[in-house]
Amino acid sequence: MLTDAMEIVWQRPSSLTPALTHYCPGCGHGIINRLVGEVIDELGIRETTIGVASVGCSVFAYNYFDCDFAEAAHGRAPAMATGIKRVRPDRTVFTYQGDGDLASIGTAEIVHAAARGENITVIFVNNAVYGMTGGQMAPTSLPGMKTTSSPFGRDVHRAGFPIRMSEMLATLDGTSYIVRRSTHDPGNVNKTKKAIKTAFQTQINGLGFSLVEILSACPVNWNLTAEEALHYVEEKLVPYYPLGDLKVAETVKNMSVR
Amino acid sequence: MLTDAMEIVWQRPSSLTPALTHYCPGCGHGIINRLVGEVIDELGIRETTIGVASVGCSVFAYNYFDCDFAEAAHGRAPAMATGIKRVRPDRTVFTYQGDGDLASIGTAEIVHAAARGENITVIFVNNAVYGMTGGQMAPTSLPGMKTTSSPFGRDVHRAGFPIRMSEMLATLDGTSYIVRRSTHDPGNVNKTKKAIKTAFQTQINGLGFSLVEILSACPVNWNLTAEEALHYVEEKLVPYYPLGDLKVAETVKNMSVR
Amino acid sequence: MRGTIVIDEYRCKGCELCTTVCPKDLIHMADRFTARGYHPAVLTDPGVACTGCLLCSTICPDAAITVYREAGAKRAAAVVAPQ
Amino acid sequence: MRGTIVIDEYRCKGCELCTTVCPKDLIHMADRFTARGYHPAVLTDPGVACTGCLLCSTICPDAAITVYREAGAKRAAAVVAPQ
Amino acid sequence: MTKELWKGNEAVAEAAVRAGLHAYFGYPITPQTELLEYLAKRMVELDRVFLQAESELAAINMVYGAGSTGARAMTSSSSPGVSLMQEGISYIVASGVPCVLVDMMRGGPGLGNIAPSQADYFQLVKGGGHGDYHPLVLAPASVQEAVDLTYEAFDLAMKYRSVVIIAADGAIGQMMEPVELPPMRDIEPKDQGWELGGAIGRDRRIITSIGLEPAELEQINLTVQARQALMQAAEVRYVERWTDDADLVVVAFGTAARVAQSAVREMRERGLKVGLFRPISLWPFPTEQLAQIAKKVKRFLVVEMNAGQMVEDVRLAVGSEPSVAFFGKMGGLVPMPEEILERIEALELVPVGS
Amino acid sequence: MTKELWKGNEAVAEAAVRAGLHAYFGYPITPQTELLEYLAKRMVELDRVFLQAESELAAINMVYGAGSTGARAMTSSSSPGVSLMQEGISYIVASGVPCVLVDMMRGGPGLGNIAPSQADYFQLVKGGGHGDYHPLVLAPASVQEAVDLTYEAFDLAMKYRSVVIIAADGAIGQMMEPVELPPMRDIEPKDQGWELGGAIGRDRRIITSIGLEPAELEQINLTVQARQALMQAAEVRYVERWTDDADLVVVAFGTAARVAQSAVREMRERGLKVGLFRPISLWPFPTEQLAQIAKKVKRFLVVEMNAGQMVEDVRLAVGSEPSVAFFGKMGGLVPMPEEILERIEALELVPVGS
Amino acid sequence: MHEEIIISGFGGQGVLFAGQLLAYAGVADGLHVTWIPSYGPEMRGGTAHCQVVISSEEIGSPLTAHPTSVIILNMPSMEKYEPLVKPGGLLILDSSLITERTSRQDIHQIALPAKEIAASLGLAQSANVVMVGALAAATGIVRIETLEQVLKKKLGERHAGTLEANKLALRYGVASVKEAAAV
Amino acid sequence: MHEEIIISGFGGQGVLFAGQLLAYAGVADGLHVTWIPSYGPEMRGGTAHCQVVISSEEIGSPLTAHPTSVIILNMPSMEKYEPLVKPGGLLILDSSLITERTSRQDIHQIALPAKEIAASLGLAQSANVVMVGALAAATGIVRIETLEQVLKKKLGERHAGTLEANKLALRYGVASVKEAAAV
Ligand SMILES: Cc1ncc(C[n+]2csc(CCOP(=O)(O)OP(=O)(O)O)c2C)c(N)n1
Ligand SMILES: Cc1ncc(C[n+]2csc(CCOP(=O)(O)OP(=O)(O)O)c2C)c(N)n1
Ligand code: SF4
Ligand code: SF4
Ligand code: SF4
Ligand code: SF4
Ligand code: SF4
Ligand code: SF4
Ligand SMILES: [Mg+2]
Ligand SMILES: [Mg+2]
Repeated sequence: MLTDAMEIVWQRPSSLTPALTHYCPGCGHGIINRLVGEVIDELGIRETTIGVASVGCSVFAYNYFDCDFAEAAHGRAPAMATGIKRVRPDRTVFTYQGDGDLASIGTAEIVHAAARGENITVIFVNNAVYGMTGGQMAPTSLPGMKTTSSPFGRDVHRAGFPIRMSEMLATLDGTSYIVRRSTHDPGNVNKTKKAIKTAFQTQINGLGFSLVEILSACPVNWNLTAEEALHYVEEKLVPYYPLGDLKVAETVKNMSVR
Repeated sequence: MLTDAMEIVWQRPSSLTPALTHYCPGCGHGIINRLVGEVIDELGIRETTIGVASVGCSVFAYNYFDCDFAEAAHGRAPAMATGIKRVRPDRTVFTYQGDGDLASIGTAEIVHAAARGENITVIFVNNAVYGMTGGQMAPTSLPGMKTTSSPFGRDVHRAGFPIRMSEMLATLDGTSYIVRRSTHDPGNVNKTKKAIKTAFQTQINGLGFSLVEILSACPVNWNLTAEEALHYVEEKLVPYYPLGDLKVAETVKNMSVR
Repeated sequence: MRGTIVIDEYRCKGCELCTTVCPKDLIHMADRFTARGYHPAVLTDPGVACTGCLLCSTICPDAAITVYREAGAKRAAAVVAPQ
Repeated sequence: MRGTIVIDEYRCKGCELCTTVCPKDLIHMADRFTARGYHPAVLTDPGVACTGCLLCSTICPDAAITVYREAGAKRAAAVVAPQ
Repeated sequence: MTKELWKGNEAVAEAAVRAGLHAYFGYPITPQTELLEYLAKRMVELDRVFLQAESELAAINMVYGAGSTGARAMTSSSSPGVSLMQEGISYIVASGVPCVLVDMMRGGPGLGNIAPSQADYFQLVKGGGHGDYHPLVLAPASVQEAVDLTYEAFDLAMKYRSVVIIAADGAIGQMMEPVELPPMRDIEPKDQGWELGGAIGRDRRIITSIGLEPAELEQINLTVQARQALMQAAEVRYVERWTDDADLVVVAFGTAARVAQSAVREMRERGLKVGLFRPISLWPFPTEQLAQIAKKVKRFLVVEMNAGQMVEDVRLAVGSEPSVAFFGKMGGLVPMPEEILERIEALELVPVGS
Repeated sequence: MTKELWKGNEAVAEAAVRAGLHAYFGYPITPQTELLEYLAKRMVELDRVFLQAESELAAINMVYGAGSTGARAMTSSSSPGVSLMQEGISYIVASGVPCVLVDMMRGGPGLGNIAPSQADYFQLVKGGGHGDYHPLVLAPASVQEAVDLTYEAFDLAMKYRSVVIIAADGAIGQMMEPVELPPMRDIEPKDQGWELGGAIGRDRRIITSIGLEPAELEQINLTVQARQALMQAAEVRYVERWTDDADLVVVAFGTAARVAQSAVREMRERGLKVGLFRPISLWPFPTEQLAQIAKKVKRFLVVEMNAGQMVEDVRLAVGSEPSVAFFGKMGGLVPMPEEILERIEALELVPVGS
Repeated sequence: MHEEIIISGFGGQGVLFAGQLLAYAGVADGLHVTWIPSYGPEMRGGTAHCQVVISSEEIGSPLTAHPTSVIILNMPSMEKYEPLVKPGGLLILDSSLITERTSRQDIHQIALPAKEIAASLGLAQSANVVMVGALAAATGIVRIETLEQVLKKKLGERHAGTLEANKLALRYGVASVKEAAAV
Repeated sequence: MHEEIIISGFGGQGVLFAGQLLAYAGVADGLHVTWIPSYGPEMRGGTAHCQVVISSEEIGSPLTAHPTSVIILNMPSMEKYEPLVKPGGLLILDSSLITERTSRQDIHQIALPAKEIAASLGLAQSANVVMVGALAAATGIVRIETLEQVLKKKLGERHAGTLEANKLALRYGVASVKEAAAV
């Protein structure tokens, strides 16, 4: 019961536009879009941030963030962000990429942006499928996982093993902050937000390449309810993609945070 | 002094054609071509082997090996080899790739062939430059290394850090045998040969993806004599790219070798 | 601590996630459809049990929930969400 | 153990690597040019010191060196190169 | 045989299977994805090769490899994905490797949208990759025709050692129509004298596209040109309707042609002498046939789902004398019969007998 | 001002620097590499952005990003590398981002060779990527002209928010010629109303190529077409020589044109009325100008270093009445003046006064 | 005989299935048929629709700007397609979901409470089948018996249990047209 | 004035440099000039060559199939280019490296021991300069003084020590032509 004595303790971040998203009910992108918006709010960098959307369900991210945005070709967001950041090192540049985009077609671009230590932030949304095109197998789909392009379940002998991108990228000297988080319950959502904030701060402090991999639900393509989908994240994805800090450079550990 | 009492203990492998190579004097490709030829000889698989050359100084490898060969587009040898091997699983398929080819433009293809555990063998010749195009910086060029595209020495702040591909690929579940060897003296040459043999045997036994990274001299583009170039490999490359076994699957350790 | 929430029905997509996290079980789905064809979530809090704990707003994928608390509860503390 | 080598001048590119590894220092570069414009390596072994140790052939990038040993030296052992 | 309702994407996939498709490599992209999804099931059931590649770039190079062994290999995609294949296509043509590519075109340029389009005519027909080459490009106007052309495409690819492209669009991929499927063929792999497979009891073989010496590369080009000349001589395909006595001929391919046909039929019903010419082979283009028609017909209307691309080839074919009008829709818009009618009306034909 | 000897690749690089090049992204490929190498030094000295990308694919997308900020951005490559850029070019045009691409064409298709070629005319001019678009394509015939066109290219790119392609070849990239370089310009970045840079005190801006609704995408296409119409109206460039009284006009661009010019000059010396028409802008093509000439001239000979590509545009321009002969060399072969002379002779012109 | 039909509603209302029922029936009745869905991200959230053309002639365009019949299952679709129906054409709407009615005098309108009818048969999801019955009866483009056979085939073994109820739904649709005609 | 020159030898014999000397001199003398090297992997091992065109007229093709002059520094180049020289043209060869001579009656031949001459000046690498001197003298296409200025500029400070010796090498080349002419 709303009374005069009450004040707002949480509301929609002002870095998000009022636009309604096209995401399905229960989609993790909704949560993650919001978290990025909150972090941009808290850091007060809306006006100096340039986002780069990828091709995937988040392709319209530029409609949802109230900052300058570019929409990259499928997989090439890190290259496009590199082009932007090199010319505008004074701006905060982030990419927002799905797992098909980043871990499949865009493998070369993310590996090299990381190796170069490009001073950008990558929000990597891993929902273990190609959401936008209708739930095909992604490089991140779990062994045995049934998708529209692995109708008998992912057969690792034919289709290979899922790629743990964060572990792989963490081997590169150029990287400064690489962590994996999840969104399957409010506590993890909050941890994710903190990581996103650290990643942006890494960039703002000029410390180099930062990436937050976020496990995220795609209820529609998993054929689950939103609630079941969060359980799936917790029970299936997290064991295969352990949460934690894959790489935190000393410089990042020691950085002064606002 | 050749006498009647003498017999040949070493001669040019018969899996190599009589063609003269176009490699520069002292080029590591010459040694490595020969080692592959020796291994093919020893395993008796010349007739059942299909090679895939990459774009780089080894682009004409198909002229030097007396077996079926394809010449791939720059960076795409692992994809082309995948196409061949999937259709002809009964054949031994190997790629022969330079570091520019494999670690730069072909990053996505090598990562995914490895992640899929493609049952092919990759001979990865790391000479820390783009040899064929005249010595530009490669992803593997050392920090501070002067090349034709890093005239002031590789500046890691602009151009990023060298990539240790083998370490990176070894993080992938799909890989079975990933090792790094060198060619800077006869002892190391012999170790390299042994690794190449193990890699081919890994494939022959159906054990999945094998890759031998080989540190190799490019005297011409390093502006060194052939002898100095071997010292450079030993003194500069080996410390940055430590020799050793990055990944040897249990199945490979236990395989019966001919 | 006393709180409440306001659900923006225009944004709510009826995913039901908020209903699964409310420790007081105060949110339920309405039978009716919104203009966009979803059953919206509604707060049913006759006992004024909502603490403004932020769990529902934290999980909501559509930023559809605004959370209020009685003044006096320290603001700063509120903005930093619970771990 | 006695051995010798035969250098195929047609293949030799004069890189000099063989000269740097021969433990007996038996290989040197000729002054003349080959048809392809290189100074070829030549064996100079007046003392019959070559052991057929395979070091030169192992490092030669052009597979230009054939190595011989006196029969009796076990063949199999010879083919497996030294570590 | 009774016809069954099939979705275009799935029917094309099944036609390829029946034509002996040995290996498929692809990457999801709307409006082509059901083709890949269908094969994900079907090829595995048949124990043939299905592989979802990491990208279109990888897919075309996998096809390059599989095709190098003489196997019937295919990939499919839609416009942006096909742009990523241009280097690979150029390599494949240069080295004479047969393969089939299905392009379910969508709206461009850029990310564009997923609606049907014909805006990649130039890319497919003129050679979007580097160097001199033209793939064999076949444009179906119905699901049945897509099936028939796909079925035949593999033989054509083998015969001419060429890339054969099925140039369809989102409408044909997504549409269901009654279809009669061709019989399942067993493709016996036989030695064709060029394919890789291991040098057992024969000289080694090489698949390459290099000719370092210009004279060498000229030879490679002459071989490519010679194959193209054979295709030009034997593979021109088109459909003519009501052109015999026509005052005006509408020229259109694929989906645009079926829409145009509705309009043309209506015109005929109104007693106006309008004909339809539908190129099926976009390359080789039916230049001669159109030139013949142009001897009698002095007005043409080209209808395309783009800003005007095939119209250049039509103009080249009919010469400068006839008038050639163009009507196009961009951005994934499909023209409606009414719109085409309007354009024809604007050309003011005189009804028969008046 | 005295001329200095410059190698084409380096001269083009320096011209770009002087035109205010802010960011360069590229990947080595012969015969273009010296351009990249030159900038590796020069840009770093000037504290501007030089980055060797991991591939041409990455390079064009980096250019896309840099160009999105309104900066003068460029990449360069040669044929196979340009094939890899086709998707990116399509995106860039669709979203109206200005940039410059230098293509030092080499022999294709496939890996081909590194010799000079013009076999990518179709790719560059017709749009090798998906969707309806034409970049502005400028073809220099000398190092000086390459410098001048590159210098201007950046302004043109900005003006039309288009991709501008310098379509040269290995000969122009590798050759040294005396050159007068243009002055160094200081490019003050000024707000152009569309570029990204942070939404400080203004509404956010978006660079995108999506139009999910066909009507939306049609709008994007109409914008692209409108920009193209402006270019067609204002940017047609060509050189005519001895065409006034010509019985035969040789049409050629770039390196082929300078070879042709030797042959034409010799013909004139022999008293034969031969002229030369050299398109500089390949797109927009000088269609009108050729059409004018075709009113008087009834014989054309098109010379290209390919199997015959621009010849289609020439035919479209001159109509079906004049005869249009073609002489081409493939595989990286450059025609020799003697060969062109022979072809002209074969056309049996009558000397002046006879 | 030539019908250009658009069926439109929210995703999940069985719009595509309804179109396929008609398409399969058309094939079985020996007619020319095309069916084309809305596809891709459009499906998320928004409306789904499909277009079916059934004709005794070869079919030109599978797409239509001015349908001869529409089946409308939600409000946004009503707004979008009502104005587009060809003069003389037919608009069928589910009156349990849509309160509005057309004011056009040049088209026929059938409003029937399909969702309620289906619910009364214990089939929450079969409003679409009711509507198909109505369309078939009103246009005569396919035979009702054929539709029943198609229903049987499409429901298959997995949903065989609902076959009879679905047939009833179909017949309700048919009947409601006859009633309307009788009025 | 119009010369189409090919200079050809092994990589490392200064073939490209020799061509540039002529090209720079041509520019300094106010002539039209093009210089184009062989490039790319061809350079590895095999022969290197460059083509220089110097002319009082605007230059068409920078490439020539039939050069008016060639400088030949090794045997393979002799085999390749000797037959191509234009009738009336000039062939200059380094007789210290090449034993063969042309049998063509329609071209001029100058054989001079350039390598030996250079070696005698303590310049192992300057046979190319000797040859350039000979070509300039024989064709008159550029002035010897201009070549000396170019030499100075090109050798720069790093090689300034060898300037005088190189000038001598050039003059030797010039002189050898005059000798030949005197014979
Ligand atoms: C070159 C190219 N290939 C394919 C596509 C089709 N496509 C669009 S989104 C997508 C995958 C998206 O998956 P992901 O990155 O995981 O994002 P999600 O939708 O799951 O968030 C694909 C393959 C495309 N647009 N461009
Ligand atoms: C698409 C494309 N881009 C660039 C090139 C030019 N190119 C040829 S080889 C090469 C690099 C080779 O380097 P590496 O792989 O390290 O082999 P190396 O020559 O050092 O053995 C490049 C960039 C090409 N052929 N194709
Ligand atoms: S398909 Fe999956 S990822 Fe895409 S919007 Fe729907 S739930 Fe989200
Ligand atoms: S350039 Fe380097 S890698 Fe290439 S052949 Fe010469 S030495 Fe070998
Ligand atoms: S704020 Fe907490 S208590 Fe209140 S409704 Fe939300 S989850 Fe329930
Ligand atoms: S979580 Fe948000 S969108 Fe989902 S039901 Fe609750 S309020 Fe609605
Ligand atoms: S075999 Fe051994 S001893 Fe004999 S020459 Fe070679 S390196 Fe020297
Ligand atoms: S190592 Fe081989 S190529 Fe090198 S000098 Fe010795 S014999 Fe010749
Ligand atoms: Mg995903
Ligand atoms: Mg290398």
